[in-house]
Amino acid sequence: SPSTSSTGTTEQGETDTPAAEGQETYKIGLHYELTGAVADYGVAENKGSKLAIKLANEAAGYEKYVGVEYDNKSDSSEAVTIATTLASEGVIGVVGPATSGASAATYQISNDSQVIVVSPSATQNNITLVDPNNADSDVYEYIFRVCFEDSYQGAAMAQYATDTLAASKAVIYGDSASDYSKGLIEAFDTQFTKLGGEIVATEYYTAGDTDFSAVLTNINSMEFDVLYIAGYYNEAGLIIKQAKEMGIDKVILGADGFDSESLIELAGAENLNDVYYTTAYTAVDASEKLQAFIDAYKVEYNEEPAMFAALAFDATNLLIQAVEEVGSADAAALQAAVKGINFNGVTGDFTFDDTHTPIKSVLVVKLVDGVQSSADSVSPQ
Amino acid sequence: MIQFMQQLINGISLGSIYALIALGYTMVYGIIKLINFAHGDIYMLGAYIGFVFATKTGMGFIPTLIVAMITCSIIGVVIEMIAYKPLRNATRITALITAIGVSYFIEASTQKVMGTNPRAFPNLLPKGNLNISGVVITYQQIFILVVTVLLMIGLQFVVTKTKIGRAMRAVSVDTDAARLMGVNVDQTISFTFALGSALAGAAGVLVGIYYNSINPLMGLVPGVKAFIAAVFGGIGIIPGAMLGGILIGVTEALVSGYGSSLYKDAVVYVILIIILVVKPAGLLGKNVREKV
Amino acid sequence: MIVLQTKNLTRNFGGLAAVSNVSLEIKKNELVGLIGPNGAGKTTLFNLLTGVYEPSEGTIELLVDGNLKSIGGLKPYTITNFGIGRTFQNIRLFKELTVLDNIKVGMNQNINYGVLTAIFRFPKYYSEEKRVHEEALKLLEVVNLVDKKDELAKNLPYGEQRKLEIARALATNPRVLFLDEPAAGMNPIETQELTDLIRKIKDDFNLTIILIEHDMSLVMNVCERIYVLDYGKLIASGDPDSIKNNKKVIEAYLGED
Amino acid sequence: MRKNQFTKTNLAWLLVIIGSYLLINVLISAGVINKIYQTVMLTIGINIILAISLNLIIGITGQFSLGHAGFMSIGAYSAGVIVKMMDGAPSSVYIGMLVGILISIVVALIVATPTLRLKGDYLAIATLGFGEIIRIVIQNMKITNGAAGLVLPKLIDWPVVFVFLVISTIVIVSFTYSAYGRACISVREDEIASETMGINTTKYKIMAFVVGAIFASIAGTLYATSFYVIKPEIFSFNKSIDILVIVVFGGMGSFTGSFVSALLISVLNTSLQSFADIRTIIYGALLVLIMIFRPQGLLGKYEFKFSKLFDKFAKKEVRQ
Amino acid sequence: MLKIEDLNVHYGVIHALKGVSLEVKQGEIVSLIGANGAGKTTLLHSISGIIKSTSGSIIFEDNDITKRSAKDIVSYGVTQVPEGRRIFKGMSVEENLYMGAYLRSDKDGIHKDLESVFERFPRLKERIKQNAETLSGGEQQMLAMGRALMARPKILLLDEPSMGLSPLLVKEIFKIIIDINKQGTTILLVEQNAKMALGIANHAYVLENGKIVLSGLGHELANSPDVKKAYLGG
Ligand SMILES: Nc1ncnc2c1ncn2[C@@H]1O[C@H](COP(=O)(O)OP(=O)(O)OP(=O)(O)O)[C@@H](O)[C@H]1O
Ligand SMILES: Nc1ncnc2c1ncn2[C@@H]1O[C@H](COP(=O)(O)OP(=O)(O)OP(=O)(O)O)[C@@H](O)[C@H]1O
Ligand SMILES: [Mg+2]
Ligand SMILES: [Mg+2]
Repeated sequence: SPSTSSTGTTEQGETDTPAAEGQETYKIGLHYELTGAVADYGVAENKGSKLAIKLANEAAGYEKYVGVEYDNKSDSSEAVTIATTLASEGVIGVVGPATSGASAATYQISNDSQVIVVSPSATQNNITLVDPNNADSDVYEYIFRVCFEDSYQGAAMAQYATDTLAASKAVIYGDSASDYSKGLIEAFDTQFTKLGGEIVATEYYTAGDTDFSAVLTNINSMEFDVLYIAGYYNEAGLIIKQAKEMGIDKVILGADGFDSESLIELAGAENLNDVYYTTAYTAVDASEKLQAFIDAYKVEYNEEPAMFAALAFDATNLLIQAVEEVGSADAAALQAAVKGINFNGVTGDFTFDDTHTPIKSVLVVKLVDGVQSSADSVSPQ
Repeated sequence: MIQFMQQLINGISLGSIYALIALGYTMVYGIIKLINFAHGDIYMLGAYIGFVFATKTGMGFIPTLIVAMITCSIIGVVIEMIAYKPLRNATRITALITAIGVSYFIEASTQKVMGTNPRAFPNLLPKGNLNISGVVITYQQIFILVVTVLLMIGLQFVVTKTKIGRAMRAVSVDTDAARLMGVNVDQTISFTFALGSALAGAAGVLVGIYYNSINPLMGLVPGVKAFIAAVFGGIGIIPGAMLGGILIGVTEALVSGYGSSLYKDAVVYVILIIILVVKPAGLLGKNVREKV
Repeated sequence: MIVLQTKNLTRNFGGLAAVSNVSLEIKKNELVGLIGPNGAGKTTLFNLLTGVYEPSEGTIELLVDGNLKSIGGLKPYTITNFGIGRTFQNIRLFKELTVLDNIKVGMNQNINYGVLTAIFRFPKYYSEEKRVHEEALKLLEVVNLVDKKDELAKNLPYGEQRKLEIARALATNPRVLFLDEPAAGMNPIETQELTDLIRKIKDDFNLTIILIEHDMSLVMNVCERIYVLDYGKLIASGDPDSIKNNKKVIEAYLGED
Repeated sequence: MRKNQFTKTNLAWLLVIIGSYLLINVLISAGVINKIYQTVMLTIGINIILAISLNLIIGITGQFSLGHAGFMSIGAYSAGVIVKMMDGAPSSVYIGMLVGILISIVVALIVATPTLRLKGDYLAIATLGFGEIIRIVIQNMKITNGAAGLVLPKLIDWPVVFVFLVISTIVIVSFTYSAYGRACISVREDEIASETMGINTTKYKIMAFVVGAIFASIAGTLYATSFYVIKPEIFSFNKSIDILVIVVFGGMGSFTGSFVSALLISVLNTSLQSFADIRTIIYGALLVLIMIFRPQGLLGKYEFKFSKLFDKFAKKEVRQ
Repeated sequence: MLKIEDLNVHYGVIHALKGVSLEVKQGEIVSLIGANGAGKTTLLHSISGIIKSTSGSIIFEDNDITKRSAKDIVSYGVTQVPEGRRIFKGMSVEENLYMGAYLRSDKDGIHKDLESVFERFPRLKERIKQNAETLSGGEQQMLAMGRALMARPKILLLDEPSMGLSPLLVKEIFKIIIDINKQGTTILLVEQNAKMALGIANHAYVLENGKIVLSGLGHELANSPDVKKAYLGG
């Protein structure tokens, strides 16, 4: 069956062999933004998750894992209902949603009903804590994520800009309505200043904008070394294109929001030189494991996987690995297994820290003519 | 000074894009008083149709534009027949809700069929720019502005000077009286939609080329901005839409350039409200006191 | 006793002086007619007197508590509360409200309970609503519409809509009543009934009435005095007989027989 | 007979309220209403409050407002901030609600005074603008934690929403069926005529707008304290559109309609869940179809009233 | 020329016309009188195809127009001056007149007719570019008639052309009607002003509650005691 077709909550596995009598099956909730404003990310992650399940089922030889799909329409109150629904459907864990806002809305419910959540891309600072605004508050026992925090990435890029690129003046350009963007901006700003650099200006756009010429004209008249674009590829691609066409030839920095084929399409390969971004996922010097994922993904969906798909693939596999280790659906046992996991994923190898956030190194990828040419590992001090 | 001129150019070219979308919006409104929320989505469809046509056939700008305009006008007429025609006698808010339904339908269908990720539009127009003592204008900017002005003039001509235009206005004032003159009301309204949708389709292709990026939700923001532009100028007034669009574009550019880019949208709304308080029917709208 | 007077009242629309230099004096309990060709400015004059339009020049004074008070340019609702009621040339009923509720809206300013009483339904709410209901029914009786009290106003035949408008105007408890073409679209029989109604309410409600009408059978029949407007200017005034024979009026308005 | 609150209809309503409260309780303990339905009930309750308060503004007073989400966000954020300050103490909900109401009143007055002079679509756009300005301000304030929003504990459950639903309904319906409501309706029907009836139209427009804003704010507080996360983007103008859809769908000017429609739309939404990513397509198509077949909304202007029912009974008895 | 037989029209449950039959001969003026809500406008709207009848037939010059579209009916030569004038607000006097000639494409003919309308109504010529909305009531009525004449109708349906007009204008309008008729246009006139309507009619009908209750020659009806009592006031 073509796996791109929508399956809804029809609990359909990816292999054709249904579970026989006596064979264990496990349900995994796939809770994503399949429509609405941020459907782009949710849909990519949904694909990654479904691929992971499919591969696991192939390995098991029967339909051992069943993905239960839900769409929250990019709406956080829908996410609450779905989390409640999933908790009552006996899933062993949930992967998703893609964005921090919708994710945070589900955590208390899932945690209280002892459903493990592995968030692929909830990058907001401290979001796995009961009170994200208070770094001292408790961590939700059942909530994990496989991505690193906005502040971690932002700081890493500031470090790299200062140490490796020898930048001392930076301009920041980000999305005023996005928590992701604002988190990156704050971290970059703090670290860059701490290292003796100067933030010349901080400018903002709104998601959905397509014309950035006014701000870029302004930026063009400033003295600076690097331009840090804190946002996703949708806008970043256009910003880079318009900046280069305007003659801004400074180094451009970004975060994992850059990681998509679309960036190249939108910006044009010729404009993607001297562009660096932080990520946990790169195809440069791909490991065997990663290459296998990329190949499988291409076969399945006929397109290159982006970071979102890779993160969801990891998040789903992490749950599956825990189940394989525990061998049962016992919530507490699974939780312990996840917490103590030593995971080798396509986005890196890691264990969890106290806040259930992965300890993995940040990679800075350099683009040359749109192609990832090198990846350096950094960690902020 | 150069900087200021540059920002002005930036604003005008952004504004001409808002205006381009607002023209069709305001014309449809002027004739059938419907806030066609789906207009922005037809614009998006225009971009996708152009995208598919250009990438599949490899043809150039003019054929792409024509195909997008024709297809969009057909889509517009079909939407009108299915979704709006049965509601001719309903309240305007009812028709508005239907338009919202149509908008959801088009957006989600496009997401489903074309995928949710942004696509790069093939570049069908020559690149290059003019540099007038430091102020840069690209050919594409000039092209879009010229096209917008020509379309505005053309549209204004059709509506005010031609027979079909007279029929359109007559229908908008008094449908039954227009019928008594022998006007085929359904055909006239279909024509209005065809025209408005063709304009949206053209806008989709032009914007697709200009920004090189299209996605299924690309109609949302410009849709709302075009609506605001139309209201700014006086809704239903064709030159008003142009004026409103340019004004919004220039405001955004100047606020970004000289104020804080953080508040560019807020400032647009503040100016909008101030203008409406001073001129309750928009800039070019006549504030007629109802005759009692 | 003068209840209403205007001095040099003028209203311009663009270049057009719809009402120009009009000075009137209306005495208590008079029944005055206002006639003139189409577009002479009669309705505009009503609109000025009731606050719908602001005068460009001139003054309007109304007898309030024994003194003449300037009301030019005040808001319509203020003027209504000083005791002026009106009907409209193009009927403006509250179409989606029932006949009874149309009257109750007219009585709104005489209802005495606060928002909190309304919300928490204190006893005062019930007693006031009861009073209003009864008074509204009484007004409907005057115009013979009690049977239709629960109909939506839009469903009434034209003639009854006109009568309902009169009753609604009475509900605001006016001392001066303006009627704008109350007989328009009525046939002679209906017009005759209307004539009787106008006389009756004038006496029963102790009113001063000013009416605009093109139906001379009505005007010449009920009006004690008539003003004639042409091109915004007052061209004649006097009792019906003198108006009938006034050359200027015949030329501009009545036409030769 | 001395008339007071304890009329036959009021007692009947009281019975309905107590009855449904008990019924829900029974259904919950019997397991018929599970956790999911309880969450859905919260959404429905909050949506009804939003819808009837917007209905007062649009359906009753005829003022086309697209800024309702702005007032909802004020209530949500007031509660959010105060809940945070008070560390989630139960009383923080109500203090937050009160603060939200006060701010909403002030903002509603500021919004209403200049904009309510506008008509129709111009008013719609101006209120939309105000709603967006409110959102942008919240998005850039420190205390609201900007774009990231606030993560809040769940502090209320369905009984609280139920109580506020009852209060909102009583206040708004009593307001509408009084001299004040009649004045508002007359404003909707014909402004010039109602001015001529001695009605200060501006005053009544503002009144309806403020009352509507107060309840939108209350709904916002309830939302914030039951849905864990508030972010500025939740309260964008799309939210205002969603509320508008409920109102028009149910029938403009019919509160019964708003109830039915909020309920149906939730049911629709929940049952479409199983269609995952095509449910928005279906929802859009259904919206068009339903409006074509019921252009006046599900219930038009119909209002359920016990008094009508009693009248019918009374007539039957007389006949017998 | 125009023959209506057993026409029934319903608005939802309201039975507005109950088996109306009526005939208008070439070159005549036929008047139709009746109280408010009798169904006069409904009848004219049915003839013009704005309202669809439930049963019965309308024959115009051997064409069955009962089920034809409003556009076809206009093109056959049936034009209406609607109740309340219904001029196109926001359009100029000239544009309104051109709307009358909407279905014609003979430029020269249209131009000639425009001149003759201006001859008949010199006031309209003075106001040629003025927004029709700002015309006085009488001027609007002239415009509505001029607009209808621009279609070169064979039969003109007039719905209460004297409503709201000053006595002088009422006389003028009636003069114009007679004049138009003399120049060869057949006329079906609906009026509240029964006295004048019967005065100029060749034939007349009285409509009550959706039924024709009386018919005859114009002057006959004018002298009928029933009509006098009900419509002429004593
Ligand atoms: N709001 C307005 N804007 C522009 N012109 C107006 C307005 N109101 C009235 N007029 C003009 O003022 C003049 C007087 O109009 P008004 O309605 O007072 O006439 P009238 O005497 O009542 O005529 P009728 O007997 O036909 O009702 C007309 O030329 C009219 O077009
Ligand atoms: N659109 C409509 N919907 C429902 N009923 C209608 C409609 N139009 C007219 N009616 C009803 O049909 C009947 C005939 O109305 P019509 O307008 O034909 O009367 P008329 O003789 O022209 O009266 P008038 O002298 O007031 O113009 C009336 O009872 C009227 O209420
Ligand atoms: Mg008048
Ligand atoms: Mg009629």
